[in-house]
Amino acid sequence: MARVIVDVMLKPEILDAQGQAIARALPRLGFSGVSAVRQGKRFEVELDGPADEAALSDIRKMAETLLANTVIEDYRVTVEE
Amino acid sequence: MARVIVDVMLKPEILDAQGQAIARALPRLGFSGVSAVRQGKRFEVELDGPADEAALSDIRKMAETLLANTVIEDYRVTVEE
Amino acid sequence: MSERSERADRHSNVANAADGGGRVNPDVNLDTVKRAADTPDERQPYAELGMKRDEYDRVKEILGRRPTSSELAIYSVMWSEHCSYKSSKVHLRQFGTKAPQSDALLVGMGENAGVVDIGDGWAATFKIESHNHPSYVEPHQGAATGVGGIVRDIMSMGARPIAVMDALRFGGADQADTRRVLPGVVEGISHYGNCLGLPNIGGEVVFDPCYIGNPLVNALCVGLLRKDQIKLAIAPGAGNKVVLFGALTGPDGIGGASVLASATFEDESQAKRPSVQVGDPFMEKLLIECCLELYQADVVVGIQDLGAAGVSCATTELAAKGTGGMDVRLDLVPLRDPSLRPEEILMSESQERMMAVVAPDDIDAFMAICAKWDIPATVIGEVTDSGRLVMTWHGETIVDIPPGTAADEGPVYERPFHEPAGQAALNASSPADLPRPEDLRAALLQLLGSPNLASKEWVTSQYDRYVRGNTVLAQPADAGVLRISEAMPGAEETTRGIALATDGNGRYARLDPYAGAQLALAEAYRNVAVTGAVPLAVTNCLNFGSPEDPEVMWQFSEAVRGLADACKTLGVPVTGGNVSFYNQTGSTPIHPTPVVGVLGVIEDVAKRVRSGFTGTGEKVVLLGE
Amino acid sequence: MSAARVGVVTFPGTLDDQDAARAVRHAGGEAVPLWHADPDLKGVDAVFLPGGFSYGDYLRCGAISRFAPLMEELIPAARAGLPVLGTCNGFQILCEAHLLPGALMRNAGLHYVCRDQGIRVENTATPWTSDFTEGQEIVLPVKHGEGRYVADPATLAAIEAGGQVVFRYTGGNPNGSLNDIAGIRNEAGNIVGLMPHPEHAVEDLTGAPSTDGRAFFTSILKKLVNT
Ligand SMILES: Nc1ncnc2c1ncn2[C@@H]1O[C@H](COP(=O)(O)OP(=O)(O)O)[C@@H](O)[C@H]1O
Repeated sequence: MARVIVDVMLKPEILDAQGQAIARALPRLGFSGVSAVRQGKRFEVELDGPADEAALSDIRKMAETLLANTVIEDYRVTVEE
Repeated sequence: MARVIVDVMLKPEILDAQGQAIARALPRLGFSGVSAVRQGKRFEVELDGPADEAALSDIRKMAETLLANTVIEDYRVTVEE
Repeated sequence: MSERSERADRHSNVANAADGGGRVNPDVNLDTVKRAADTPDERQPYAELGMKRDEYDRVKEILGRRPTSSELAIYSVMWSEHCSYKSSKVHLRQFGTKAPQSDALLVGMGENAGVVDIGDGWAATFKIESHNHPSYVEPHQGAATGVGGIVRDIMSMGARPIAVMDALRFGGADQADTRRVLPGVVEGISHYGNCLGLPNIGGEVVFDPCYIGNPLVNALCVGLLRKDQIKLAIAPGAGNKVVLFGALTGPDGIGGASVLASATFEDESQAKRPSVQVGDPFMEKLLIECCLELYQADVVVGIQDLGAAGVSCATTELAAKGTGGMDVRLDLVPLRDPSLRPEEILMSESQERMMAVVAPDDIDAFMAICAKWDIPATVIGEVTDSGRLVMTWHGETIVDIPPGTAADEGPVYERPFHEPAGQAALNASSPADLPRPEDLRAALLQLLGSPNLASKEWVTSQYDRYVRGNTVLAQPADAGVLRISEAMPGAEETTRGIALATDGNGRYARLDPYAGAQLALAEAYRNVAVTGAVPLAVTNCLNFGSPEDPEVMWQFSEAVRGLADACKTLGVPVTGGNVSFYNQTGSTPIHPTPVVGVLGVIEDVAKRVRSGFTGTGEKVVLLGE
Repeated sequence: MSAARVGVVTFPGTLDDQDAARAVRHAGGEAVPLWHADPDLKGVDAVFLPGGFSYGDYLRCGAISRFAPLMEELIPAARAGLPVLGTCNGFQILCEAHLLPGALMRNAGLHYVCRDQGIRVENTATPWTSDFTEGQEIVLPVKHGEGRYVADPATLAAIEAGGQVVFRYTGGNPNGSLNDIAGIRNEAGNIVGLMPHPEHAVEDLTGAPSTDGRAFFTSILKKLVNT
């Protein structure tokens, strides 16, 4: 019944074309003061049971093999309170 | 120099084809105990200045008009510590 | 710095472009030409960069001193197998020496892509290239950037790209890694090509276990241009400006050209794996439209795309083919990551970049067109008649070389070759020795169910075959056909069309590389001919194992000999292509896989012939033996 | 009589603009190029928003384009009755600009799909569909990765009840659209958006194996000439 969040972002050295396109559009839309935008993915994973160590280790494996492409992306797992 | 996070998720009533495809694939990959997965977007917005009320109000407007399509998506703005 | 370069400062439309002063610049470690002369015995990592001892010694001989680290970066990428064709050159010469006389050939091998005359004042340029190793490491980005790279080659000839094709080889359809590689590769080609608005008019999908650790992703692009408007990669005219335009330079695939393209996937090389290149098809689409407008405005003297060896390749090749010299301020290269060192800038494989040579009077017009398309553009240097390529970094000279020695005078190897040990036994085993199937129905069903014969619609339905509205034939036809009257302004009067097909068969080539290469050509040639088009020219992508393996080298030399002989017999010249070596897992090479593309012209495209029966009562005739 | 003038918009990353212009010319109209950065509709009588990947389709398809200077002119003009047709990316832009209800999402199959698609014409009371007959079955190419039409239940019920569903997929839904919706119109009927590509189905020699797309262009030209 717990919810675990997996955030997946491109590694810093990888070109984030999406983020750049958004950042370039902002001034045109009247938003100033933003120096950079990076776009990534957010996964909300609902567990049947608690977010105990076994479940988290499973989720880390899931992030590593399925949710993130670790050649170009980093991920972070957090438990939502 | 602050970083603000905008999380954008589909509204609960909208079919999340990507999240469902992941949830369906999990048992095949040997993961059990997950009841649902939802996939959304995460934006990391770097500000030139501090994340004060004026900046946050700007970012909320940006989320409302650009980063999220409020016809199908909800968003949440948080300041990263 | 000279006054000249200060003027260059103002010629940039890039916000935050390096201004020569604002960048973090930990120059304590800067390896200048002066320092290189003063420290002749400093150990340099030439071996780690894929260079052999004697190659390194030759660089020292050329320069009369040890190279600076920036110079080493340039020579190591330019002399890599990928850029210098050092193992294949001696064989590829046959394509020239055996070439049939052809009036249609406007630009032959050696340029970014060959150009052929297709009549009525129009010309077509086409080329096929591999992106095999990157597609194994990261299937989506590897395949996507493969399409991006070949499209830029075509753009750099002065043409509008008008279609793409893709010839793919994967491991067995039921092998686990094929599940990872195939969808990613198809998605990468689909996303990049579709985003550019280039119809995909054909290709191949072949499964064979020999490709499981080394898939083949060969992408072809064809472009159209007026016969009198061919652009070349040259930099003539001292005083002309050198402009870098397109995406910013980041740490993409650093060392890729020498490490990725010439190493195998054995474990120790994984550690050296550089970050992969990531493509931005949106930027490339803008770059296409921007280049076409630049050509239209006639403000480009010479142009070169930035491929595997990035700035190193573009500067050395442009300078070598022009007046002979070039001054470059490397610190003016606009960066995505401000911490990049000069060596890294020289080796970066960031995508969607081009380099142009522009007359000083045309610079303002050039910059205005780039600004219209939102394309960052920066003057980074100037053509000289010094005969030297000189690069500075914040005022210090870090490169001073004769550009031709890097671009054209790389090492050439006559690698030893001999017939593979098992070749005779392999050929002795004949299908006649196999048991006859007892149940023909079961045999037929097995054939129909085999992935190599099954419908390829899962792949082709992910490609846009209609965009730009000129596709006359695409899947399921054996050759793609395009009309050209509406492909570019001014072509309205012509009724002509072009036809293209790619073919190859690694299993035939394994049994007999000489005949296998010829069969690939014959099939592509037939596929073009049956549409009603006259085959005019050939491109090829030669996918082989390691050239250091004499058995592979034999396969290679036989395949090239076979293809050159067949081209002579059929009367079609090879206009360009690509060699991809080191396609192997451990010491096991893939089947030798020459993939051949043929381009033909049809005088009245409305008369093209479709495949398939179109009505009852038609007579069926079998031609040939 | 001067030809009716149909504006064809080009954003950075638009791909089907030349096809759209060609289709307008084939039907006897004048195609007027409109550039995203010029806030000027050049006095056109109708506007075609063609397909493509404007701004690379980054963020969401059509999300960035709808803020283009040209759109600042187009949005009020469309609200005031200017006939506007958006195909594919153009449809996405119209939804993002809230000129049409609902949104277009990633195909349910999660892949880009290019195929010749059966479509039923459900509504001919628009300036773009008057040359069709209601219930007519046609074939047009679809080619998109994000064409799944969605709307909340109330909106969906309202557009169904109000005759705002203009096209439905037949013979298999390519993307999982709700109610097989392929195209819709606004309440007034002057704005139409659809995922399929009429501009790729106007010639015998090229494009899809049908010329069913022609009726879009003959419809609008008749309408413009007669008013
Ligand atoms: N990778 C690909 N990209 C584009 N088109 C392809 C690809 N693979 C196959 N096709 C096209 O699909 C059709 C069927 O291919 P295939 O089954 O290999 O036909 P054949 O056996 O007649 O060569 C052909 O038109 C071919 O060009």
